Amino acid sequence: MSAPAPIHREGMHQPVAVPCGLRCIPRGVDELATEHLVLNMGPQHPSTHGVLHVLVELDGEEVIAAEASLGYLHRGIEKLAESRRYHQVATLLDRADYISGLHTETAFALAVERLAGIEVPRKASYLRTLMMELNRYASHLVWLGTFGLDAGAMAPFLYIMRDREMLLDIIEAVTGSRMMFNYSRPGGVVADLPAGTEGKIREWLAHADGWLDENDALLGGNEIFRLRMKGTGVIDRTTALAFGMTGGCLRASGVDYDVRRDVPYCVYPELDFEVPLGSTGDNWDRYVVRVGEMRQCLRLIRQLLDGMPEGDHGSKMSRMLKPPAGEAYAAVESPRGELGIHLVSDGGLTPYRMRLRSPAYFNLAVVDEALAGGLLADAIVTLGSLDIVLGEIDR
Amino acid sequence: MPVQTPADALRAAGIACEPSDETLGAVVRLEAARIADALEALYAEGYDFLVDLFATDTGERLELTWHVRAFERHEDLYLKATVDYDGEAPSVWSIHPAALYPEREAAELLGMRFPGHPNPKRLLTVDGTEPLLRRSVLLRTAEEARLS
Amino acid sequence: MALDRIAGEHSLLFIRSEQLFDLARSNSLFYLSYGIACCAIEGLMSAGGPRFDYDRFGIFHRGSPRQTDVMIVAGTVNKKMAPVLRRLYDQMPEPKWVIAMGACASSGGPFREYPNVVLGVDQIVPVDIWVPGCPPRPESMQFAFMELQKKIRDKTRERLDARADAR
Amino acid sequence: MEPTYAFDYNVIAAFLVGGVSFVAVTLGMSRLLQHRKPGTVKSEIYECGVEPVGPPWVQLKIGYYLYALLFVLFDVETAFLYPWAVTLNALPLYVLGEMVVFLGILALGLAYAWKEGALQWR
Repeated sequence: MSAPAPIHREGMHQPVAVPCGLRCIPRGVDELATEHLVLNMGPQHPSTHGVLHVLVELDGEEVIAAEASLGYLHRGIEKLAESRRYHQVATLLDRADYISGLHTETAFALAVERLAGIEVPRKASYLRTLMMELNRYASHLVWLGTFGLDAGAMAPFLYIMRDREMLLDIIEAVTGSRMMFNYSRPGGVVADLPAGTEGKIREWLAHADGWLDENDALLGGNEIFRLRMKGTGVIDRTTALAFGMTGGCLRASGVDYDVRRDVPYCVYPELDFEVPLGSTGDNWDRYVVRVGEMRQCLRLIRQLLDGMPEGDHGSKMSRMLKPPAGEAYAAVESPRGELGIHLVSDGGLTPYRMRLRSPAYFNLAVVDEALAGGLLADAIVTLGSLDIVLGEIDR
Repeated sequence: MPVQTPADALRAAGIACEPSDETLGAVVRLEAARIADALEALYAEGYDFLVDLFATDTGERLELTWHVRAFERHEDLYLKATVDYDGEAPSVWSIHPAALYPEREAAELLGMRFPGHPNPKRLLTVDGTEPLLRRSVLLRTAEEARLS
Repeated sequence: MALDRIAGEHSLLFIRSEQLFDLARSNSLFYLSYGIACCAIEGLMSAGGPRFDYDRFGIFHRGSPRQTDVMIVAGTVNKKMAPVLRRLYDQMPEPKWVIAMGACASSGGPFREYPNVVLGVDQIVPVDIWVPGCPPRPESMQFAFMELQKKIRDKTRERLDARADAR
Repeated sequence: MEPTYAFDYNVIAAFLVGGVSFVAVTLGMSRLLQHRKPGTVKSEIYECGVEPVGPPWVQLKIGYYLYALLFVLFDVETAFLYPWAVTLNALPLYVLGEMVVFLGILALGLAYAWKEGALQWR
């Protein structure tokens, strides 16, 4: 495999090709020009959250330029979806964004319902919203844990995984799987809440607040953590908008946009929740915005549990669904940002073309700007704060 | 100033376009070569956020879709243009830098070009892979996929 | 292995010393933290987490292939990832094993029809343990490690049989 | 057994033999028992699974060298402090003055380095 061409900027001092051991004195010791080291933060790296390959050009410890090279997990989810029936596509979409699969499934279901004009019973929308919020909390827990690991804090990761396991037990009880849910399909959801789930969720909710404060204190309360986060990986408002960033990263830069409130879907119009906002767009703001989102998540789950209606959960989902020819776009606020499914149908049994607008794909595009200028250690923390999932980036 | 429909704004900028209203929403079809000027005109109209850019193989031509959004008004607009296979469409990265990655991906997975792109390398597949999202490229059959 | 050259392949000294070291190796397997896709969240993060704790088996994750014994291929391997996987396998020190975790690594899994996906990791690296599941539950990953430990300890049986045949 | 002249040398010889044999045994055992299969790719540089790009021998910032130099300087200083501190109460008082002079000179060096900006990182 040919290595990607190294990034040579015009002003860069050409690296002197020196046989090992024989040092040549750099021209003009007083001028002391330094040469740039081109480094692979490659596919196999503990802190790239998957198989992201970033080519980093370093001057000593300072990152001069960075370029991401993707495709190490390109599995053709969009191409395979063109040969799957409408109720089978959810299996592929769970594997696209494998930390918050329910959001991708629900986005696809909403797109098909908008195209085919299917009316979803109220209970199904309630169940979808409840499961999406539980899934969002689990996804933010994974982010919080690995974000601590990137900054070097090993302990919070284990506490957070304990909370996440308890939450996954609940999600598994409802959907049948810890990660590949197949729960939300065009027309409704697969099953109603099994008996006793509400009790389990309330029991988990009783602990959740305390654990979140504990984890927040462990990470956010730590003075060194704050010093490392403030002022590093700054993505200002215009860069964020120009690169199409959405979700927590955009809100951290001060842009007040949340798909759940601005382009409401499911039962979000009936729920009240705030959208936390940052100001400068540095790593600390992204941290504060996401922890704020986690608190709002708990509030939402309580409201959903209280207002859960009775009724049919949309069990009659036909296998031979043939939406009319046409196109539809449905967006959902996934933990990473606006996740949209652009569905093109030619009236057949399988979608003609399905485009997954994945938030992490656009949040990652800013990596060339955000990493340049900082130290290498800050680059790793910035990558962690963007909360990228390579499954949905490479599709 | 009366709220101009995007199509009027484009016509004012001298770009031939015909709007249509489908289940998708406000769709404007126009000439692929004029997409850069169209997006510039729309940027002035407030459509300052590129949500997505992707290409579809419609059997005989490639249909490109630019999904832009007016951020304050939360209005979406879909610009569509058709390009023949291995054709080209101007790169719009100077107006929307968000288009950098999707253009490389569309160029590589559907076999077309975006002249003016600063970094036209392959994004997702290894050099020499055929354009996989074309209808002509078939998936592996059951026999091939069974542990060949 | 200098000892087998000196004391001979079938000598009891070599076999017994190797048995001792196999016992030690099987109880402290370090795996390469090389999570490709969804299996990584389940098999490396959850299984390494506090509930399905790997550390009880002496299994710990290492960042660099230079310090690992086991490579867990957790996810789909496509044509761009194959040379990287082969290079990482080559750069691991000698007594090394490979666990193909999940349907994707074993046979291409749900993405086997896509031409870009490699059908099964055993086309690239020799695989010791295949773990079914998509993704396999953390418990099945631990069962896989127990099978691997058995496989390492059985090497002594094989060497003793080879010694008996050689006689 | 009062220490005869040869006893001291025996002690040193024992230490020498003990040291050398410890190193020899451990390295020898590992060389004896290791599975040794050197390969071409195995000896190449490990860089996240991809071929390294560009030469590794590059001229780094001079700041790293200065930091290392200062560290060595003050490390040796503490090395001198230990024996002095241990035997301080058995020694006459003027030794304290000598040490203050020694520390003063080094503090002067630190102040100069600080002023010259050697500690300043960016």
